[in-house]
Amino acid sequence: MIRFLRIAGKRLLGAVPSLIGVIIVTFLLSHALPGDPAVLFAGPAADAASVAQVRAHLGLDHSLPQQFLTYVWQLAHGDLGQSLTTGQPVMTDLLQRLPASLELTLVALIFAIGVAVPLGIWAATRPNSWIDHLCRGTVTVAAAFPTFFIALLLVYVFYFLIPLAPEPVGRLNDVYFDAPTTITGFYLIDSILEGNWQTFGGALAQIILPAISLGLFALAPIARITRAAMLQSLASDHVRTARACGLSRRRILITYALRNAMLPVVNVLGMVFSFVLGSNVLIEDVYGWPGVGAYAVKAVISSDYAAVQGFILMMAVLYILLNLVVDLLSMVVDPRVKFEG
Amino acid sequence: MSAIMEAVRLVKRYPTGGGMLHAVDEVDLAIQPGESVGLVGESGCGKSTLVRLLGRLIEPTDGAIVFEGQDIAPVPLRRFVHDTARGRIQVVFQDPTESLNPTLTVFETVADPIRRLGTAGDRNALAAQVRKAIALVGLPPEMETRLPHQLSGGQRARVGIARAIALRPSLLILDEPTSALDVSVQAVILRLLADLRSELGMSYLFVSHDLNVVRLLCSRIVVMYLGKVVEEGPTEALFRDPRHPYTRALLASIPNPARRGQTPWRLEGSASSPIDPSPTVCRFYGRCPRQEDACAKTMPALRAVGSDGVHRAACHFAEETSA
Amino acid sequence: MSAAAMTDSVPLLTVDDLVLDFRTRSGTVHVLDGISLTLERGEILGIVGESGSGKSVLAYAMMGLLDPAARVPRGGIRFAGRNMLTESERALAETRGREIAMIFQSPRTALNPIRRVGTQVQDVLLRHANVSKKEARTRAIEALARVRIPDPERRFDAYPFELSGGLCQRVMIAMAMACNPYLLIADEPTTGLDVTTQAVVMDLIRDQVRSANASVVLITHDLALAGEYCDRIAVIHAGHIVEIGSTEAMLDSPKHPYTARLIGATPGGHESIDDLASIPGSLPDLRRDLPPCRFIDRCDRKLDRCAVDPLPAVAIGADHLVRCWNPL
Amino acid sequence: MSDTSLISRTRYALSENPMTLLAAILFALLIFCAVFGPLMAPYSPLLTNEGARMHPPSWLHLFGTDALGRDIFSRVLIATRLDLGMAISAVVISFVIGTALGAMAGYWGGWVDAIFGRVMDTIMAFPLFVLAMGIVAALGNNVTNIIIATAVINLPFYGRFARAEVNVRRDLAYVEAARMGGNGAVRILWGHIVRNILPVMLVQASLNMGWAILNAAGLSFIGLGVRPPTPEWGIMVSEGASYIFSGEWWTFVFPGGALVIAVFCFNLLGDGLRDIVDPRRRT
Repeated sequence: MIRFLRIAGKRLLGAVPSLIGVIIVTFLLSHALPGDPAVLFAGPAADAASVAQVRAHLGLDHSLPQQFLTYVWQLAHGDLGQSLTTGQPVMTDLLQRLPASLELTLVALIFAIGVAVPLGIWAATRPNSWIDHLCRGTVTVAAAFPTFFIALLLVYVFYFLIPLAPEPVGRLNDVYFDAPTTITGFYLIDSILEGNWQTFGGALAQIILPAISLGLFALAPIARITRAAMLQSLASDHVRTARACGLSRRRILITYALRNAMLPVVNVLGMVFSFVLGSNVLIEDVYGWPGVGAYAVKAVISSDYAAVQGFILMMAVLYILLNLVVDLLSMVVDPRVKFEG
Repeated sequence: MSAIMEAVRLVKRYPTGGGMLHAVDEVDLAIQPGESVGLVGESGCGKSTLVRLLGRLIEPTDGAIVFEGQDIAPVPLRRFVHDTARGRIQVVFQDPTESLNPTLTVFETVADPIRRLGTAGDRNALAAQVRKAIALVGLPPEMETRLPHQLSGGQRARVGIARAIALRPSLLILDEPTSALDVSVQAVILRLLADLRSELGMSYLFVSHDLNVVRLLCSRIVVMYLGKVVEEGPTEALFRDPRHPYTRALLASIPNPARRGQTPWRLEGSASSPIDPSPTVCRFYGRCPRQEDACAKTMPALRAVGSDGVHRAACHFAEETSA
Repeated sequence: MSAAAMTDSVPLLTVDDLVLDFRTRSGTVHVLDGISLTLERGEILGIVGESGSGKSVLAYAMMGLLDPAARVPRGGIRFAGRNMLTESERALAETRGREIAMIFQSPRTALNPIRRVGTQVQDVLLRHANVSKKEARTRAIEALARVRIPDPERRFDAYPFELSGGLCQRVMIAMAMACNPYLLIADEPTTGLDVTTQAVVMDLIRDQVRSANASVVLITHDLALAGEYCDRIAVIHAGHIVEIGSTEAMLDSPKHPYTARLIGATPGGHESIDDLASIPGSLPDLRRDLPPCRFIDRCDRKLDRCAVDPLPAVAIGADHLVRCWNPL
Repeated sequence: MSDTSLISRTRYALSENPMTLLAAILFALLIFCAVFGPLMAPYSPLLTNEGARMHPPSWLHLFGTDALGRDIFSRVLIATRLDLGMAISAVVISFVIGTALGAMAGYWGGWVDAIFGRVMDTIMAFPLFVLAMGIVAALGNNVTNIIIATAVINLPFYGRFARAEVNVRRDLAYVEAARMGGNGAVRILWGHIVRNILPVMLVQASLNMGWAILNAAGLSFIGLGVRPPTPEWGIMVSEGASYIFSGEWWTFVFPGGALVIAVFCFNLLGDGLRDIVDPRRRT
């Protein structure tokens, strides 16, 4: 356990360079690129004097390293600047919307893992059977659908054509339901904690379609790697040993094959996270989801720089944290990682 | 007679997380012209590192490598690659499958070193040299256009040898050249190597874990243990009268039907760590059947044990002949 | 099999005229053909052959661990009253690890890399020995101690990557011998190990099975190794057992030209490189239609009938059988 | 790889997985559309027609018309060149730069590798689509910048792959043998290592194409890069999305479908190529 904590600490430190890199890149994206942010901030109608004023106000008249230090100083104080569109601090805006996006992302991931891992195992235990081909075909097709397109299709089919799903108006249709009091910020969890099953049902109904839209693309990588890892594991020398020792089929399949196959699966989760987090941007708007993704899209269109920058930074930090979790998870699964670390 | 290749206090250390790994530790080794020297030791004893040092594939940490009268150790690898000496020291690698570029034909494989280092002028001269090398290792000419995956294990081994002798090196280092082959093929390759040596007058440094193979091919044997040479001497003397306990254990471990049912003393456990080993403790301490105080206090030096002066061992009790 | 090899009791293992093919995309591979042998209790039998001779497949067949692509058109394997080729997977699983066990080459990969080695021994005991978890642990530690693993309580919790190859092979032996099986099949157990470690591991295998009065089938390419440790040796060439007999008889007066060549090509026991014999040619392509004698293309003693008549089984002495029309 | 074995492996891969053949046909079709699309389109993609707004699919307008009365079939057809062009350019850029940098980092190691690793880590520290969005937002809203952004986020993909492949080969016996034979670093890297990993890298590129298409289309969908009225699949889906609740499905289904087919084709093609080039990696 102490060893685990020590290595966890080491990994946490290992994320620091990534964090520094991320901060530098977000800074460069706004400060060191062609185009004058002052002109943008001042708006299209501004004259030279007000542009200069804005420039001084934003500190853009200082040297680049100086601007960077100011930027880091502000970050350290949780200051991501002001949003032009909402007029609020970007930090406030993002924190307000983050739970919605996180909830959606996590539900999508659970959906993807919950479907893809069993599918992959199933296919691996019957390689080259029709089941295997069907699985492979299905996930290949699923992977070809752009997230935003699948989102539209699902709304069209399950709301417009066959009204099974509720109106895509965000996390909860406030005509019928009241939002649960904020405890975790996740409606599904908060409503359970409150014991408000009606709200839970309402929130669940709202989240199903967007979660499927987000998770569908992730099915393919997870299912494929599960299948491949499981096949490799089943064909490995140590599973042969387990069979030669007469261990039961169940024990061989679960303790000897599956546990070993989970390693590569855990490793692709990082990539899947990257995708699912990024795709929030594409589908939140379609479902009227009040998350950071929709916020970022609006900010991009209205050239709200501070907001875009804050969003990118927040997503990167989130992603680094998620990867850290993946890392720790793989340590739990594989003792070898601990010793290499 | 001056040695064709002489390593003087050759050292290779690698930095690792826990300290310096002493892969090769102050090794002296001389190979005379036309001589065939066997190098044996367990895996991890540093024999592969020594091969790479002498073959000039890695830079030594310290020491000299005198080849044909010149110290080539100070020449950086980057420059040595184009040196004329490069062609005169060649290595035949262990796994004949891994040592051939899968996309090159037999002809291209053998022609590569001639193109880079040889003197072949035009296309025809090059082809003639390649064909000569291919013929020398006993491959039929129609194999020229084959790719490695179309060859048998024995044929691949022959291609590897043809590539190494194409430049007529004076020293050929053979790194376990037959360990991946079946006995029937091994026998053929060993005989081929013996023939090539007398035909081309090369010196051999023959690395193997199989003492029986070394015995057949080499006139002198060097035994390594944990980065150090622990015993060296003429093959017959070493087999008849091993002076270092490790050599004895090694000889006693060779499978031998005549010993059926017996259980001689076995060398158990594994070697101590090669990372920052104590300079004052015998490397074999801890595994040796007779460890005495002296073994933990001073590192035994390699010294002559026989009257001939060529049989040398690094053990405090090397003078006591085995029963 | 010669009648003399049979004792009063039923042999522990009988392979009777076994024919085994692999169906592959490039045709049917005739891996084994007419394999017959018996194994008595307490006996160590070496099966020696070059790579591709079918010796490992024979070992797997004995365990009932055949690839799904394998077909057995003829013959059978009986072990302790069971037909290893026709029993259900469930029944075979009961037998494996309890009555018949196997160890493999490259012991590091043969052990589960992310499971503690002691737990892997414990798994076998829990499965077959009908003991509590705690008891299984105690017995697993005992098993590790029996194979002379130093400090077995501590090593119980080690992972394979923390142990040397030699120690991993000892763990494998401990696993295999944990339930005192009647038969241990060792498939090239020392390939990749240092020669000193090889000697230790082989001694250990021999001593373990001797004390348990178990039998061993040792699969190896090294005739000298088989010679040191086996009571009897079977030489296999391209899916045929060409000669089988007591170790002395096989090594001192080999009857099959292939055995003789094999002995001649083994580096030990020769004074000069010029004495080292070679075996011309290579194993035949087992996908083709093969002549009755599969050594015919490599043989310098072949007769006309070798290409026509089915292989004979010539008994020489009490316990020595050669399948050749023109034995030495 | 000999010709015979390549042919036999191709035949094997095709018989084993007939979808690869379908992919090859689709690929040919896509390339044909990209090259000849503008010549074949029945209408001008920008031609608005007040009298033919929101017509459902018919023989006159195979895919119907949009809110401005433009022929969706012509627009989808003509967009092929732009969508594939963006993806292919991005993949080529990241393939060439990524492979070169990765191979050098893998071969030389040391500080070259350390810097390379840091840069790749930094790119990978972002959710990739978010980074692409940021790059286009910062560099400016045009097609070139979509290509640059897509190339940048794909860079680690090739870089790391090439690095790993070179790294395992750098000390292989045949590479050491090449060193013994007097080959310098550049010759070894190119002639003996990269040439051997090129087929596998190309498979990666074809697997990556689908993703690059999705990425470029995704950026247009949220309003970055390509601007209306340029015909582009992502933007057309985005425009059609407004009519989802009035049931005019053809406005987004056809351009979306084109995207699906293109991505599906490249994914299948990559799988098939992998089966041929590198059967071990098959998943």
